[in-house]
Amino acid sequence: MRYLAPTTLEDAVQMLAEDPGECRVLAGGTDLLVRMRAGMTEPDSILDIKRIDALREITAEDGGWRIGAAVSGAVMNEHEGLCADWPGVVEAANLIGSTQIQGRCTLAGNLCNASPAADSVPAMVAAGAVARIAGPNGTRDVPVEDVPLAPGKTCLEQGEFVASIFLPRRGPRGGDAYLRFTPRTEMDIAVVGCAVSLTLDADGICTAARVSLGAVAPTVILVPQAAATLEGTRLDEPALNALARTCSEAASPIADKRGTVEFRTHVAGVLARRAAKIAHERAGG
Amino acid sequence: MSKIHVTTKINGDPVEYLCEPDETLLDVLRDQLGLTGSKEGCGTGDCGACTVTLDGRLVCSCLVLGAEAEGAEVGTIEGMAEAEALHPLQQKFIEHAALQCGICTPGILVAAKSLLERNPDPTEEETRYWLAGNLCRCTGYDKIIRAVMDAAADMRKAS
Amino acid sequence: MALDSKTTQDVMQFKVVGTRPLRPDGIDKVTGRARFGADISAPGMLTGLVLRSPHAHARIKSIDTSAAEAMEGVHAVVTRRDFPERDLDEGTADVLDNCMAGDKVLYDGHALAAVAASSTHIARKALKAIKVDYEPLDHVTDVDAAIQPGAPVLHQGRANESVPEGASPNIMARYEFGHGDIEAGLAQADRVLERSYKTEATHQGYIEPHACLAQMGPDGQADLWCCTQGHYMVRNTCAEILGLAQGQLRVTASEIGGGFGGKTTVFLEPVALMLAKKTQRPVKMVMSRSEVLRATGPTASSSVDMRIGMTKEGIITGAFAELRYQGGAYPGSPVDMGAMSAFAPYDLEHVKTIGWDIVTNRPKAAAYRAPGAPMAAFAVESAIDELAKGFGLDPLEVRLRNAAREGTRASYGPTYPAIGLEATLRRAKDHPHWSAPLGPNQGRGVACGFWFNFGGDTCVSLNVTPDGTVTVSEGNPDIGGSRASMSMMAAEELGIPYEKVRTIVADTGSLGQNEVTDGSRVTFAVGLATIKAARAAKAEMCKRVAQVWGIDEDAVEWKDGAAHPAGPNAGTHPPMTLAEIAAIASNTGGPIAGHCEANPEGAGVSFATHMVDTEVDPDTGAVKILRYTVFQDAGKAVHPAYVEGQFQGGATQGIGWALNEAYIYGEDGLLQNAGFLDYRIPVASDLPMIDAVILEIPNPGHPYGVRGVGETSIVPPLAAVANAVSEAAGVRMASLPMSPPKVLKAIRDS
Amino acid sequence: MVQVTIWGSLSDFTEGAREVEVDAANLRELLDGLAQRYPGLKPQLERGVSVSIDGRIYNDSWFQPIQPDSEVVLLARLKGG
Repeated sequence: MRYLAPTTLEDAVQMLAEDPGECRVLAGGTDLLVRMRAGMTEPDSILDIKRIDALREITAEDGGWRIGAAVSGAVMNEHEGLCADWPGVVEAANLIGSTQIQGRCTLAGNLCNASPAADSVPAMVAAGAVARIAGPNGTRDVPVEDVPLAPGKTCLEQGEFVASIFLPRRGPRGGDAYLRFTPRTEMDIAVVGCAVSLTLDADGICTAARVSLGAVAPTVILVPQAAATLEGTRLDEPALNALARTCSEAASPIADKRGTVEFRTHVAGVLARRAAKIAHERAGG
Repeated sequence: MSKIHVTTKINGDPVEYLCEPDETLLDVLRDQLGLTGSKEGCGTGDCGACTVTLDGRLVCSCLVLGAEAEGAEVGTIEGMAEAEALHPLQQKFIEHAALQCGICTPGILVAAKSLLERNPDPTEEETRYWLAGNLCRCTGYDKIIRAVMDAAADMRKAS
Repeated sequence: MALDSKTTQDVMQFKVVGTRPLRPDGIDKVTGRARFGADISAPGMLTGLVLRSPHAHARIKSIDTSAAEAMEGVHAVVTRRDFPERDLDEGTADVLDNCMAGDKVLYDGHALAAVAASSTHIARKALKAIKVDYEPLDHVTDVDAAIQPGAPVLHQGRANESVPEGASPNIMARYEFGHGDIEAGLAQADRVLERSYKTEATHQGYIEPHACLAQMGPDGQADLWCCTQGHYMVRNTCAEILGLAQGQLRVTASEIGGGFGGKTTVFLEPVALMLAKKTQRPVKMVMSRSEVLRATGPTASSSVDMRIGMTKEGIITGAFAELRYQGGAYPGSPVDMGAMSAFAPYDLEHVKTIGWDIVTNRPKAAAYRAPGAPMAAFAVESAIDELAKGFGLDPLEVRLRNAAREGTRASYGPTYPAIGLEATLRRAKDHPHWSAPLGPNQGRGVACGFWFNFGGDTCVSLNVTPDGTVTVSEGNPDIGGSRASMSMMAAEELGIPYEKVRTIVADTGSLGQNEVTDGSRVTFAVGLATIKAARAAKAEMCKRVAQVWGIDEDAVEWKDGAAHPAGPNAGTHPPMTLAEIAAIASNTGGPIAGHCEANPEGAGVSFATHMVDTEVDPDTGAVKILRYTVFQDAGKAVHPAYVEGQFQGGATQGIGWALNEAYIYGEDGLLQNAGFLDYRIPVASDLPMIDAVILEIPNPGHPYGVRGVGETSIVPPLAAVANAVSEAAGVRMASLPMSPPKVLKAIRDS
Repeated sequence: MVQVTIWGSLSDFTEGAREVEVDAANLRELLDGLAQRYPGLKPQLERGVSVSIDGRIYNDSWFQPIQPDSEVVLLARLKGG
């Protein structure tokens, strides 16, 4: 096995393209190293992207924020501007594992792991985040919801990796929130996750919303019909009831060791209602 | 598989070692450098017994490659006391009987120290959440939380 | 060993016992210096790894190790064939079969081969190169399914004589306890509650995986370093399995990173010794967490049917429980302990329990803190709670009305001496927790618990050094601060400061046989032996001083750390301190020591009452523990901080068992949650502070009145939490764990 | 003679009696006497039992004295964690 640690994006792309065997990109390593240890993956090379300065930064761009693929949850949590604009995304990232995991885990890694239960992904989807994918043919931008295709599978082509995540301009009277359900208060995988991002007009009417659900389908899903239940409303009880019902209807979960179909379906609605209220409050509603 | 040469700093001391590309920092610390204070309880980042700091950040050393420590500063439990002087947290852990078997203690101390460096006056809830990644099976956490809060109070008075 | 006929506890004014000194191993443990099982290495050491079954149940048709053995860096491969054919007793034969499968693998994770190689990498590759031809067999993992007609059979003809003809071949033993006439008792009740209860298997969950380092010479002399609750047990078991002389195998116990019963047997040790024998090199073996969960001792899962009758005044008129425990793939679930302890807290005229020991395709159950009792108490205490609340009665008052006292005939037979149950109940009733207000969706639960405690073989050697300090050598691994307690008891007896005594855990070459650190026995039994060793040293010192003063031995008495002249014929002599006596030991007959080798019996039983407040989220079924108080009788708390620690730790393990911990098996019979992510032990943010109230009702069987405290604390919490959740959720929860999906379903179905 | 209470499932081997009498002045004599008088109890006695004598529990001590009026109860061999 080889350990590669390029210092520029160009080198990283070239190394990945030229690697003769299976090469795995190492960002925080909190998934990859666990998988390697369990024998679930035996890469020939590991490409550590943390020595690429550009990927370790959070930079302002077009009123939004570009978050490098090697930026850890802990670093995001300490970034005031990001926390002010996208508290739901930061909170979601901070729900990934323990304080120790926070020191390592990244949005890009959480996305590329392609788990339907990934905590940060619903929040990114609700936020309308876009992944910038680097590869031998240059870079391309893909909405986050289009990156995971199935559990453990992404749209990344051979030689490609996610270099950064872009969170768009928040704008005034906007708010987002992410909630997940876990049996323990910490150190757990989401049994259900839900993120809501919304914008209000000056009268407090919701003008735009995005709602996404985690762990209720093979991938994190964007639920436009749930967003529609909020748009044009003040998030009053009937709207929240409709939101909850729509989210439960949109859920098509499996039963596994972490939860039953019935539980996940019901709790998807419960979390949606609760997350919407938090997002609403954050938007000044 | 050829080994990688790593130059790093551990508890302030310059250290060089050779490691396999897939060897974890925890294995390097324990098996090569004799720093067995960091423990392996799970190998998957779920128990916190291997907690160290990497450039000041709290990490599970079982989820860091030895190669990643190149040019970094690593802090382990072995570097917590200064000569004969225990860190206030170490002293309080003994005074409060905050350990029974003691296997989780090094990881919890490293994590608690990091908490108090960032937040000298944490609430009980903040302390509990910060330490949620450090499993203890003996104590029910009660005396651990009390020891951390008490150490924080003493350190605030001293500073 | 004869017990002390007169106890000193009533008249004794303790100076050291009851204080909270710093533990002797504290600095080592906060600095990372303490050496646990995996922390030692040896020159030329090889790494040993185990190949484990990927099947729940399969016949091993063949194992081909040739490719693995041919690999560069592989020094040995062992399978069951390498172990000598010996005439082992049934229990030890099962232990061997569990360490290294014979003709069948009986559960997912069952060991069937092991390799020793020059690196972990190579050892891993070698495991993959071992070719095993399995014939998969049908499997069963559920305790009730295992006794259905047609269920897959693990062992033919292993049932003992207690099992009736025609019973399921997966039933290994039957137990029945109790007295009176159940039907007559139930007939007197105003209500008879019939309900079934289930609990899932849980793991002890110690944070330190099993680890050992073995070496063996061609002369059969061997050394083993390991983390265990009993290195003498390890020595004896390994010697028997391998055909070694016990005296030739020296076992040294490392610091132990938790055990809770799970390290009272062997898993790796005989295998490591066999690899060391074959390679003539030191071999180190360390389990991964997934190996720990797949292949080391969980406790039994249980299924209990209960019939219990109560008058509207809250008097229990009759109580019957039928308990089915699966103990994994071998006989020996703790159902006998469950059946004996179930109704132990109550004074019952008509009581009966039946216990069935059942095998399934799961790892061999190991002891877990008060083995067998928590599941039984869950059923009993839930039922009493439901009846009490149904009559509108105060659940603490109902327990007081039925509480066992001195003179009560216990449900398991004997008549109780002085016991502390009533005291814990009264203290609970008077505690502010009991009268604190509750909010919406909140509930309060109480439950009682009982445990036997025992003694067992114990050796202590106490040596006085030339400068007048004292060393105590004992043979029981220190799991929760027992070295501090031993030093305290030695200091108390000798009348010297605690700091002058250092206690160590000696290897098997240094002392005689010692029972395992289990049964809450250490502070009781090793403490007793320490006191006796100190008394022997005192007697010797008095003898020496009598010689110096030229008076009779009995004219010298020991007080406050010095020999004093006593009685009319003693004359006047300035007292001689321990240090002064030690300094002239060479001149008065040589080194001074006291020792005690004994099998202390008469450990006192112990009772506890737990109280807990919970809040249930009615929309998600999530349960939050808001407040928790433990009331337990410690006899005499030697080091109260570590007694509190036992109470808090036991309560927390019980909370985990009640809420989220469970072995989850798939249809394929494979364990689905062999890691700390999905085997969910409580984390710091799940819990409030755990208040510990120590009661001291002296145990007449111990000079200071000490009772074991380690185990009782895990008995009540399952039911206490269930009673609180049931109240908060408005629906009775009779199946553990009370995971959110289960609680939510119960709420929505109610 | 000492009266010994045995647990329910052992009464299959004592002609149904839950209380049996054995001539014994100590624990060893008690266990030997039981095995002799009720051979069906032997397998269980060999696997191990604990014995409560006047409310105190004994596992091994052969020469623990037993008085004729002692309360003696046979228990399943205690286990611990």
